[in-house]
Amino acid sequence: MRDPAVLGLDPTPAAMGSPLVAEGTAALVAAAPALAAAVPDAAPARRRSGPHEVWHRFSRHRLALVSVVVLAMLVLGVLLGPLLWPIAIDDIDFSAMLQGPSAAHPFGTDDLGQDILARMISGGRISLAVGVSAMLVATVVGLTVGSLAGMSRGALGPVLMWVTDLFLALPQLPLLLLLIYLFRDTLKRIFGVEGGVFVMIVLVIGGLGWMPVARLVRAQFLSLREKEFVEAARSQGATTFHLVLHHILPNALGPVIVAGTIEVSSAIIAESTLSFLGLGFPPDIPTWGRILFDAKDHLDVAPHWALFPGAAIFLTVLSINFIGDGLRDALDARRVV
Amino acid sequence: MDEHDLRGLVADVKGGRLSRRGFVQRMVALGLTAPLAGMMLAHGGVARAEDVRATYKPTKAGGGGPLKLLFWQAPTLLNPHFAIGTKDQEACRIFYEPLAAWNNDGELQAVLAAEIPSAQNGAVAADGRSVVWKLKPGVKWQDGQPLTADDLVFNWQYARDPATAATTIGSYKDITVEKIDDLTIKVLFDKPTPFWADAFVSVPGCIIPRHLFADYTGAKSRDAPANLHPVGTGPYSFVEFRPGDTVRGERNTGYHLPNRPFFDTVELKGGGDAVSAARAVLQTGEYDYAYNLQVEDEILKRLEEGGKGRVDIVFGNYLEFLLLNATDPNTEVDGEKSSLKTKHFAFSDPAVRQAMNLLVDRKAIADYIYGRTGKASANSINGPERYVSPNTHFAFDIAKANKLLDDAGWAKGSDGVRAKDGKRMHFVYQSSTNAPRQKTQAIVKQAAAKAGIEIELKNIAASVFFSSDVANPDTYPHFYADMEEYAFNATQPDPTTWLLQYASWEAAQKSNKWQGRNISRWQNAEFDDLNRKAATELDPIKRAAMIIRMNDLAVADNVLPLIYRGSAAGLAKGLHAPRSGWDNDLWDIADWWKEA
Amino acid sequence: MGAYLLRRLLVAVPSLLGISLILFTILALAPGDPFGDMASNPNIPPEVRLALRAKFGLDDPVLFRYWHWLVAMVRGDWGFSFQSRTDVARLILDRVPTTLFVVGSSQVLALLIAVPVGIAAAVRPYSLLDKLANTLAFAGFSLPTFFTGILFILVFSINLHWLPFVYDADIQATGLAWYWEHVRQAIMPVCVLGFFQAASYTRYVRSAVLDVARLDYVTTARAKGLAEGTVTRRHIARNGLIPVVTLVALQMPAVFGGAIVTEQIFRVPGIGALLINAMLANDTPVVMAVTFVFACLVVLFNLIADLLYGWLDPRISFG
Amino acid sequence: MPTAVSAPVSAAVSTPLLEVENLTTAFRRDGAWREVVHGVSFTVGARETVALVGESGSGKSVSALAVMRLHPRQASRVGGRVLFEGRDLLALPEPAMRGLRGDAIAMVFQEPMTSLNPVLTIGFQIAEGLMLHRGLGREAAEAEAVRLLDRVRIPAARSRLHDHPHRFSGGMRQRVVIAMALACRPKLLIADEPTTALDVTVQAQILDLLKELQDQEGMAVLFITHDMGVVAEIADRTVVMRHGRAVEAGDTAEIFRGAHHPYTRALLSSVPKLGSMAGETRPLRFPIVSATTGAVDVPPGLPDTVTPGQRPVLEVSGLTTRFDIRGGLLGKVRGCVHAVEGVSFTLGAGETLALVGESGCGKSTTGRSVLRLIEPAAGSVLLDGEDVLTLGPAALRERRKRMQMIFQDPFASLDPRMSVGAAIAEPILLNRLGTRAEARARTADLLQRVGLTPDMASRFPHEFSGGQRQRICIARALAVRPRLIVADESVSALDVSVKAQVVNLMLELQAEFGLAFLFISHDMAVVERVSHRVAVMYLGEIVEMGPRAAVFGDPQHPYTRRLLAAVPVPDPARRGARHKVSADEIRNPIRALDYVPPVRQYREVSPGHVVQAWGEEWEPKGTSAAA
Repeated sequence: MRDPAVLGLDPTPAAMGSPLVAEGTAALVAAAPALAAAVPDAAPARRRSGPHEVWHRFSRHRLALVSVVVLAMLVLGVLLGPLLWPIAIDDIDFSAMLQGPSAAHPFGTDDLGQDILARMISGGRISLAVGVSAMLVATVVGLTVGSLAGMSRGALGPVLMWVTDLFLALPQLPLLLLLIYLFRDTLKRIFGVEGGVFVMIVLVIGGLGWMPVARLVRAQFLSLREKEFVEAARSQGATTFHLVLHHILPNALGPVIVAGTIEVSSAIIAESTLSFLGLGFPPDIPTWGRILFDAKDHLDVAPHWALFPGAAIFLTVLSINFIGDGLRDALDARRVV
Repeated sequence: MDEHDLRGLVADVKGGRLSRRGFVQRMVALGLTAPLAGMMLAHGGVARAEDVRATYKPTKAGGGGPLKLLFWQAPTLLNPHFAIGTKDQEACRIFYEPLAAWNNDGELQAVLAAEIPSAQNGAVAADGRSVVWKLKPGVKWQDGQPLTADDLVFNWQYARDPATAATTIGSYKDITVEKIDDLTIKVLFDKPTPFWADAFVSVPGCIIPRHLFADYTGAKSRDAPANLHPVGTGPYSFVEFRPGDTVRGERNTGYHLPNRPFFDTVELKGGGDAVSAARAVLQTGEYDYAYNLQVEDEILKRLEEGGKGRVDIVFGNYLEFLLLNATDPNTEVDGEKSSLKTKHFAFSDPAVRQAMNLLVDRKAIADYIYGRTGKASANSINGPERYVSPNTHFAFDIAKANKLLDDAGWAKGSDGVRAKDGKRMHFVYQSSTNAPRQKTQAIVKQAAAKAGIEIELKNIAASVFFSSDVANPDTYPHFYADMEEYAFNATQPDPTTWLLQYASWEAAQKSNKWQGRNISRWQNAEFDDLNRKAATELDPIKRAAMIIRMNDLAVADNVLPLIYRGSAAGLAKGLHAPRSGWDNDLWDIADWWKEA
Repeated sequence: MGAYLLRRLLVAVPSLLGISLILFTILALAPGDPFGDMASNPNIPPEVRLALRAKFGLDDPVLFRYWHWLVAMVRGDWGFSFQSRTDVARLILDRVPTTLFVVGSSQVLALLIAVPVGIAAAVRPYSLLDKLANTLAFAGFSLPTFFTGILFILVFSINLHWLPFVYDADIQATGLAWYWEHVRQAIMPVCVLGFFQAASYTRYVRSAVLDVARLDYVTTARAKGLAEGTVTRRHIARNGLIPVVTLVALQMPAVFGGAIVTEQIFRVPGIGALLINAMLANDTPVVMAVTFVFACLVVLFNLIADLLYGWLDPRISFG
Repeated sequence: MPTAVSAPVSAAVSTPLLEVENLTTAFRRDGAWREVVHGVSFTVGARETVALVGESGSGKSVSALAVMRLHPRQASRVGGRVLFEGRDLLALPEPAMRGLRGDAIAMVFQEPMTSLNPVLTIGFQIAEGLMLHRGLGREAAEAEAVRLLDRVRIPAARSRLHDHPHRFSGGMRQRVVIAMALACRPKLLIADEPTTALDVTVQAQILDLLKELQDQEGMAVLFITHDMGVVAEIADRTVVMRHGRAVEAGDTAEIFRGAHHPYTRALLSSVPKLGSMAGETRPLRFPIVSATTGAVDVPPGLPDTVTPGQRPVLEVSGLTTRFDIRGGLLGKVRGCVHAVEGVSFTLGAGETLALVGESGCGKSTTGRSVLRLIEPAAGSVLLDGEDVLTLGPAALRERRKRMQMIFQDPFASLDPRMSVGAAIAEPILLNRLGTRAEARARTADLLQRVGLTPDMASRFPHEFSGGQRQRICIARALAVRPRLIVADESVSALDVSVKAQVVNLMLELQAEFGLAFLFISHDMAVVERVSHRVAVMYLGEIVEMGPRAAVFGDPQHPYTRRLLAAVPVPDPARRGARHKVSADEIRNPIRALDYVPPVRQYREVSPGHVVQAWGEEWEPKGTSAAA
């Protein structure tokens, strides 16, 4: 199939199929950057830029648009929830154990008669915060390592990539579990009970999630630094710092943002898995994962207990992924070829 | 209850006015153990109860098909002297046997012994310094070798050698074993020992064959092929072992009891979690037996509705309790917190201790969390005569707690938290990570909040909490918290070691690398005195009175018993499996059978 | 090729050393010891626990212990499990067949789903099928495996009584029954793992194939008059799947490690279950050995991926 | 070997092989249908070659693909009628159409590097069609493939049958593609820019081959191209397309002689013709013909911008750039690509020196080495007498404002996230040549100077056409008032009409600012138009250098001659004047580590015209390559 735009048919932007091509490669790059080099480059496509254009293209991705609405509602819900639903999360009421949804308890109650809606609101704050913060940690570390490795022409690049590969070779889940054993209390002492566990989980999930970002950024940098516009800026007397800050980084950011959205959702899943293995937040701090875990033994009589946190995780991860998908189309990872 | 009352009760049993079971229950309610009660009765000349073996119906060995056991913890080794946890001990009991074991009534039941030693038959010395065991004749190892007194002497030598690093060393290191003849040994104690039924009995008593282990003692013990390929005297002989997964055995055709065992093969599968183990027995009937179902009774009841099996609960001495730190966990003295040189700012005040006791809703905890698997227990702090109904032993009374605290000068601050002399009532309450325990924490926390006490909950992974790591401040003996909750299971039926956890000299401290047994650091002169006396008191009834007194002293103060916990197991419909609260679940696996 | 292989292996040595040092240090610093169970047993005197600690060298300095471990490892001694009092190598070897069977089958299942669906979606991008596949794929990795696992058990074991949910590594049956039982008990763990993997593989396949579907030689193939099916099979799929093959190779170690949860739920006695149990019991030698095996797997599969790539793609040569 | 004889024109009069009537093609974008080909009609007679010419976006390739029905069905809509041997292809059921594709109608695509499946052997790819359409077995098909490879002159065809495409050079690959297309002896071959991606000598070879094969097979060819030289060379009849419409059709010779449509005239006038500069000493601007009115604007001559006797702006001597090739156990350096080897030249102010040569000859590397965008291994580059190669990073940055570069792809050389105003202002701000306000003012000024308007400064690169973008790049390069501009294939990617305008602009700017241009290009015709002096590069070395008139008028080195001979001349009247080009391949410049480059001897033929002494590898074998 030849794309008319690739043939030079249309001097105006946004080659019809190029986002698709781009998406394919970006996913691969995100997954296994080593492979990216082997995927043949597509012909340069024409495209627009600017926030309006990004929004224009993003808004054409209907699922992504719906996802933004869903995610916004979830975020607003957990942020404003306590104002609208001021019930304590740990009010034990043995007379109301394992009740299904009702007016008094819209999401029902758990086996201590605690209100699930209140726990969901409180847990959502933590779950979402974990996801976003872990993503930020992973992205910042990944950007730093990746850009250093991508710009270095000396020994630093290979060394950094060796370290990256080393971290990739470490078994993630076991290490996650071990680190949590190890640092839980040091951090708890510094940041307090909730804060400590939060900081630790974020650091550990983010700290083990930066490698794909680093490889992605490095791959982007390696290709971008050879681009003619970078060479042009260099030939005009730009310093390396200027090149990175003004030319390379802004152009590398698109795929990083997309990778970041994926990171958010995988962090949320990772947190819930930690809860499942008994290593997440303490039981009296509900997170969506923790609530789901607590509910698992009562699935047959109190399915509502699992349904709400399960649906919340599902919707969040799903919508974040769709938003990432939409962003990928909108930012068009192949923008610079 | 003093010595006199106890003697009266023993007489009642003897005269048929009180059932054996009733007596045992009362003793248990007083903080004694059933075996101790059994020994009291034996000492008082009361006849032994009916042998559990009498309920065994099958008339021939074999033909019962496979017996499938499901353990949510998987056994990792099969040498009884190395067994670390219950799971390993249980697995060993399929192949290995002791001289005698404890039945659910707390009585000794002979296994490899020809008879149970007693003062009456002269096997137990009057000075309490020796006991003679006679072996049942004709017992053969599964490889055909005969079982002799040499094997017993060997087991003693094997286990007492520190280089072997046997976990049973405690039962053997202070005794001497002499061979009298091929089927008789004499166990010598270096001081009068009231409780003689430890070595060669029950869990630490499983006997391994000398001819397979003689070359692998001391440091070489880990190389023994038989560590992974057990050859015992038990009802089933070894087929296969995958550490951490499965143990498989087949019927021992040369077993020393007639018509036993019933099943042709036995399979022990490990792994997973307790709830799904319960499901596999109670709901789907895939397995015949599920071990140690530490699951809320609510769930167990629901699973039982499946009709494929039932939950069997036995009570040993498994106590869930809450400790109030007598020392200050927040002040560091000489590099350690919770030092004996400090006093807890609040728990040194008796009013606070009493208030805490009133704030624990044991009934709610028992009813809503443990159900049939636990009984609320306060173990009598108000007097010796009220042992009829456990419900009267404790109270949950927030108003009274508030009054006590008000009277003691702990005034509520603007944030609703009480304080005195600038010290806020903020307690850290720690325990191991375990769902029922965290729920208990939540319940206590809520009640405490209503009395102006702020509680911060903390839970630590069990592997850390119970580890012996000196460097880790989160282990339970460090007790770097104001309150902590855990359960203790007295696998030894004699309370001597159990009571050491309240003795002053056992206080866990840096100086003893936190290996001391007294975790709460509670100190009481009367208790210490009684404890020393009881160690050598040979009259079980006098000794029982001392023990009851010691118990009363401890639980009135810094120890808040919560739940007397039973051990629940899932049994398939029709499975007859005599279990004992005082021994492993598989203590009598030879007598297991299943209705067609 | 030989030189390339040798070079890659040489490069792997410092990586493995680095990994093992990191792992060992973390493990050595980790709190707890394997004798925690003894703590709740008042019958075991504290000195026994201390003696055991000393016996297993737990009180030695970390570097000293690492050196010992390394020397032993080089000699082929994988260590001695505290918990099982047996050689770690034996424990691991015991688990390998089961893990290979379950994880292997789940990977096969994942690919059996992902490849056709991914290709079909890529060949007709933005069609209804594509959107459906996309949504299902997202749904697939939006649900944590522990949740789907429990759901499966409730539906297929508890309610329908179709499948057993306790995995039995060696079934006492012969002939067809043996195979049947194995298949029955493997269905749920394999499906849970397989669906999860299939979800992400579908996305990869789709993107990789999409990249290829627009290349000139595909048009050339069409211009030759080849039927659409032939074009897809011979020219699109073959090229598009090259990166996927290597991707799958690279994912394998993660899959082994990620199977921990599934193995836990279904009691599959695999390496993942061994690891988590060893970790909960602080059985350092086992944890160390297993994590190191995982690390070796990563390095090995990286190499395999590279070699596979070279083999599948004639453009790559190993100079 | 017989020279190509075109089929009689009268063939077209009888029943045509292919009749395209009122062809329309629309694509769906953003849910809306947009027509890009609006009713194109043309015919191709048996044995006839028809060229479909037009600039990018004219719809020529889309029409060709529409004939083959190769557009994605969901996203495209084709209307009108396409009669092939009387059958309407657009109405055929898909299986019947498939039966025609590759059998009666075959197609060759532009990019030989991508039109072969990399994982299948070329033998199989050729045999594939034979097995499908001729029902041959694998062995018979491969035997036939060997024959076909022989026919497209792949040396040692039998042994190469099982090679994968990556083992072939671009030219060889295109031969394979042609063999593939010819496998089933099609009646009609559609060739979509089959030589555009090839070097000029290779292009000549392929064109020769196509003509010869067409002759032997008696097939018709629909040749799609943008290159009027190629059209003149090969086509019997020509259809000119613009904006999706066929604006003019007719006999090729007639169209070149006197086109009716103003667009055709504009197109033809902007085509540089090799040899048209004979007698001129200075560069000349292209005449611009209005595409709508046909009005001709013949530009006045340019002033002489070269002042002799002054110190040259740029003095390059012994410039050598090598790239390491690593391999082996420890990644040791195994060999070197000798990309640039001992290159020396000078360039004065207001002068244009053209570096010409084919891909891989090192001309671009030379340009980048001069600017130190690549670190050269040896030699010196004096800019106004100061050696650029010894400067520290800060000094180098400072000096760079005196030398600027214009790249081949104007779009790739503009940061897509930066407005063009910011892009032009950036060098000013970077070099602290002025405040922001001053930079803004200068940007507006520069935009005007390159023929754009100041209000365009806030737009982004994607909003401009290719020619406009290159103007922006030129404006950016001028922003720092450089002395030297390295123009690396700066006009190669542009459409002819745009190319002419940009070349004119560059010449005007040179006249205005006295710029020195290092003009790197493979396009001999453009070079002839713009340069004062020419240097021909081959395998990293300059083989011939001298005043433009001397090099073009009296080429000495065999390679120069070959290069010039290969250039197609956009004049049907001179068709056949071009001599055969031997099928040699350019050798690769990879050398072992211990390779010592031979010391080259140069001789001066005429003042300023030097030629490298050549060895026996250039001695003619068989056919003479002399022009």
